[in-house]
Amino acid sequence: MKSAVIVFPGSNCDRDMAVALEKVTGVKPTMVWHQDHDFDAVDFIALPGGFSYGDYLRCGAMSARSNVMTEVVKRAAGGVPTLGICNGFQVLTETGLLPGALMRNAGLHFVCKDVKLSVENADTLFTADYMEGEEILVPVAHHDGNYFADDDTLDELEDEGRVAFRYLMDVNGSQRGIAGITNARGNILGMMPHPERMIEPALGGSHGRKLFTSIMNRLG
Amino acid sequence: MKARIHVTLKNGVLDPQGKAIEHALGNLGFGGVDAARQGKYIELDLVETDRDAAHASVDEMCRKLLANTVIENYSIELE
Amino acid sequence: MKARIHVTLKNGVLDPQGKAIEHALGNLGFGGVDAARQGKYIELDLVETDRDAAHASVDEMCRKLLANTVIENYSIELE
Amino acid sequence: MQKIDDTEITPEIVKEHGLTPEEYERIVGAMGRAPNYTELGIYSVMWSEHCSYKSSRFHLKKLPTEAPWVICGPGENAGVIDIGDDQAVIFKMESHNHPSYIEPYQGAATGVGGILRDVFTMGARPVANLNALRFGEPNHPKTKHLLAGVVEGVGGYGNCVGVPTVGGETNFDPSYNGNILVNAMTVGIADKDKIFYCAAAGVGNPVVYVGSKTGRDGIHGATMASAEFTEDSEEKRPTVQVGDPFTEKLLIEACLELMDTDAIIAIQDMGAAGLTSSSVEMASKGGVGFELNLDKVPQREENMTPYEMCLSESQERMLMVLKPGREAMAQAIFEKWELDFAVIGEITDTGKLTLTFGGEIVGDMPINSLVDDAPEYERPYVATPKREVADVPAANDLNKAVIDLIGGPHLCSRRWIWEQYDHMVMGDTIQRPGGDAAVVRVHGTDKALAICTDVTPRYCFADPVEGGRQAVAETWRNITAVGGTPLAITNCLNFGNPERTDIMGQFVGCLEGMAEACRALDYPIVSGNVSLYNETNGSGILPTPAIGGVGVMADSSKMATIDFKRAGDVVLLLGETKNELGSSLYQRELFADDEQNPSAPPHVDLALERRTGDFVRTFIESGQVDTCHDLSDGGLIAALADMAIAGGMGVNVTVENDLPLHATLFSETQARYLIAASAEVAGAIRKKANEAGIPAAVLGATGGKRLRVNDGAVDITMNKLTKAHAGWMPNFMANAS
Ligand SMILES: Nc1ncnc2c1ncn2[C@@H]1O[C@H](COP(=O)(O)OP(=O)(O)O)[C@@H](O)[C@H]1O
Ligand SMILES: [Mg+2]
Repeated sequence: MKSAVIVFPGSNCDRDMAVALEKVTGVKPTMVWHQDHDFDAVDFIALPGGFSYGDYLRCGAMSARSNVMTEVVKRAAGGVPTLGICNGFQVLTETGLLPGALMRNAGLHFVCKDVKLSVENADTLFTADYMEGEEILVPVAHHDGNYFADDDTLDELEDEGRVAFRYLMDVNGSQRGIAGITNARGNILGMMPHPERMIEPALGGSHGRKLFTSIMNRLG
Repeated sequence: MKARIHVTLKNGVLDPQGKAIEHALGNLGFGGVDAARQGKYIELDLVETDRDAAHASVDEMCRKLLANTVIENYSIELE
Repeated sequence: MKARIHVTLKNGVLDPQGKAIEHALGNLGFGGVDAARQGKYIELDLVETDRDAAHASVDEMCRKLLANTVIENYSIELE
Repeated sequence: MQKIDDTEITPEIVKEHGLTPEEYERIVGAMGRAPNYTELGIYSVMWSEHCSYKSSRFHLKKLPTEAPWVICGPGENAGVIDIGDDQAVIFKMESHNHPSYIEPYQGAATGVGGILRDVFTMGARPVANLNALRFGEPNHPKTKHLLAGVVEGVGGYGNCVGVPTVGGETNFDPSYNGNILVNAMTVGIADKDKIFYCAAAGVGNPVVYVGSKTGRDGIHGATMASAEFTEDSEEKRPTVQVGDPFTEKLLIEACLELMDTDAIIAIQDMGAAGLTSSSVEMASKGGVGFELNLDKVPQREENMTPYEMCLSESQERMLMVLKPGREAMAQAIFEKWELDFAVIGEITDTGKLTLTFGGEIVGDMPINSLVDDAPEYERPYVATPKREVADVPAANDLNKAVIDLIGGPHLCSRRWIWEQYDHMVMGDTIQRPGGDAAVVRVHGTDKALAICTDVTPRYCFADPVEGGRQAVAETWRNITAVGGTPLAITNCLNFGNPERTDIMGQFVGCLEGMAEACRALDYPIVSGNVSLYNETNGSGILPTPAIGGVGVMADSSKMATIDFKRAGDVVLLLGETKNELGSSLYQRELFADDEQNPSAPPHVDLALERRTGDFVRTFIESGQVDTCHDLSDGGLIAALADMAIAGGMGVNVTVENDLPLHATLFSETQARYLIAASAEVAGAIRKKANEAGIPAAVLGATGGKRLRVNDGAVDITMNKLTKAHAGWMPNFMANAS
């Protein structure tokens, strides 16, 4: 599986993402600097967490309009599996690849802690190795993870099984406890929690691994 | 020319910052605040001198970057 | 009564947000933006109907909570 | 239009710059003429307490700074120690007290930014941040606001740059009501053969400015940091600097990228007193002169004067000396990261700092006079009087006393704070906040660093020498308790006005105790910072020499944590408990001590400390012990409670000794650890302890849902205890603005 991790100025989970991908899949991803928009064809694209462009104006707003994202949008819309974690999720909503928006946490504080999630749909490219309804523990670390979309959009997401992960506790005020969603085609996942931070017992658990094995097992 | 842009949350979008302000004002003993909303205020210094051209250009800036129209409205004043 | 409050950075205070916006607009091909500044815009719905009393009270809210007067200025409009 | 500030130098202007008439005469003598306004400004910051250490230098020289593993001790931007495998750890702690009181968010944020720069300027990638915080009493009207702002600022900066904030400490005491302390520490890792220093060299070599543009931020910050607070200090507001962590993140990456080449001869961050102190320091260390063309300095604001440019404390800036011919390559790197880059001058052989502006020379000062002629004061002092040993009575209700302490401001969980810090980014935090020391893996290896900060200011006040010893010993113990081998420390010496003989006595006493402990524990001081004049309207803070300790462990899979892990483990206490309730938390909270004449704090027996700690560590390193906690504030019962709460299981113990029960529970005798292990391992440890002459007592066993001591003399449900411990801070901070 050939994968790329996109690096924006201010990304800071890019290395963590690369380490997790390499540890789980055995293959080192290519790091793609935001100005290298004509990067090689890959099987999988990851948008890491961090504070791209300082998260100024709105989280993910400026990266979503960067050159590299024009290319990522083209490829993702064309079906290349794409994962956005934390800031990556914010970027995906800002590009419109995923619906809704991520607003300031209801508690207004940055929150970094392990949270319980349920796997709402185990029939996606990203969750196939989990079981439907499985409870997992994965950390969050964000200031703006409060998922918002209008009711129609929310209903549509639920009806189409596009809510991939849901918080089992109140973390940030997200509508309907949404922690991660996919696009209609199922090749794009955005989520606020950080599975790449939970891939070995030394870090507090391995519940994040299956997300990466799911992708690897489906993509080979 | 100067553009003054207000970006505010759409009706129906929950505003955690506004809520927090309401709450904090209450705690500080300021009664009589029925509602608070927080938005952004952006000022741009433009080279453009033609009002219509400036308005069109700022409007495009808002749609493309300054506002997230999924959740936000914007308004533009030129001076 | 409604109060509209603008909170902006004092002159000379570093405005990383404004700088970033300027930069991003440039990258998006919007030329002709000399400077961008970002501030906050707050709307309050007040029970008070007397203008002077309202102004005094909002002014105090600004000093105590809404603006950080170490680095920010504020202005109040009532309507 | 270019503007030179040619304000006339009057005695008032000299005074406003924090210089005494004698100091001014000394400047005139050194220069052979009267300084102009710009030069006066430069002298004033270089000779400020903050930059020159004029009151503390004499005593700092007495601290032990050497060990075979020390690569670079105090004097550079940060200390450097060898951790084997051709790697080095670079670390330092620094204060940002006054700015944080004036503007808590930006003050704390820029404090974090500043200490990060001290570390990556030497070639290290920062891997961990810590923060040692002291606030006024909880019910003081400003405390909540300051705590909320500081925590948000520390997090706002650290989270954005992507360096985990993994630990720290938080105290409350009325002495900090008008003068909070915000001490930030950064730890970084570098290749041993790629460490960068600040000594400039090579006449004609380019002096390069990188990072953010210069504005009028924080002019006089360095002199403000050295001035006592008065009511009207709040008027000094515009001097507050605003940080931009995004730019800092880019600066880290750009600097590390350039450091991978061979282009840099010397590099120095622009900290307090910005361009001035960085260039003077680089020139002074290298024994060269600098000529700077101020027109070339990237400027954010219009019409800046030379005075303003030289004294600005705009953040996120660095100064470098490059090898000739490497400018273009370096520029390309900084442009890639969208940072300013400007060649602003060159090295000369004049031994002077020469400033030009608009084609004129606007400053010309001998470097050695700016540095070496700075006054050094051997200030008179009076040693703190010896205190009486206290006889502290029993509490009426032991259960209530335990709950009040565990569920009170001093011992409650700090989770509310550290959950606002990204403590996991970089993927190597293997012991998160909440334990004795944070443990951060050396990326890509099994090795790890153990890091913590400690000081007990009430001990330092009661007995500075004991307090100094204790602060160093506690970090050593906390590192040991997780299984680390303590290697070296940094420090941040926060004291009141050194011109008062009693305060100076505290300073001298604490340093004496620290030095003794460093020697006894083979635990040198490699970097640090002094913050004096921490007082408001004449009332000083408790003496607070915060210590940041760093240790290493070879096999991080053997690390110990404080939580009880298995029901039925035997709980073993190592070390002897004495009746040492003087200046304990128990005494202070339950029986108000005489504020001006507190009772004697626990004695620190450094030899015993070392023997006990080394003993404990061997069992952790060998993988036999995975549950360990040292005893500190709150004594035995607080440590038991911590372990039980962290493990989510109760414990039942019986203590047998000659002391009254309340002394057994709350005494703060030093050099003690609690261990939980299988009966077999516990038995073996006890046997070895007997042989080694270290007191070891089996107290009881883990399990159940209650914290029980001596058949119910203390009996609290874990539910109640956990709620009290978890609840205080969130309840307190609810509705903070
Ligand atoms: N300001 C803070 N930031 C991060 N962690 C903190 C802070 N204050 C306290 N902690 C954490 O809370 C725990 C308890 O602190 P403390 O009581 O000082 O421990 P100890 O008694 O072992 O020195 C430690 O893990 C410490 O790192
Ligand atoms: Mg401890």
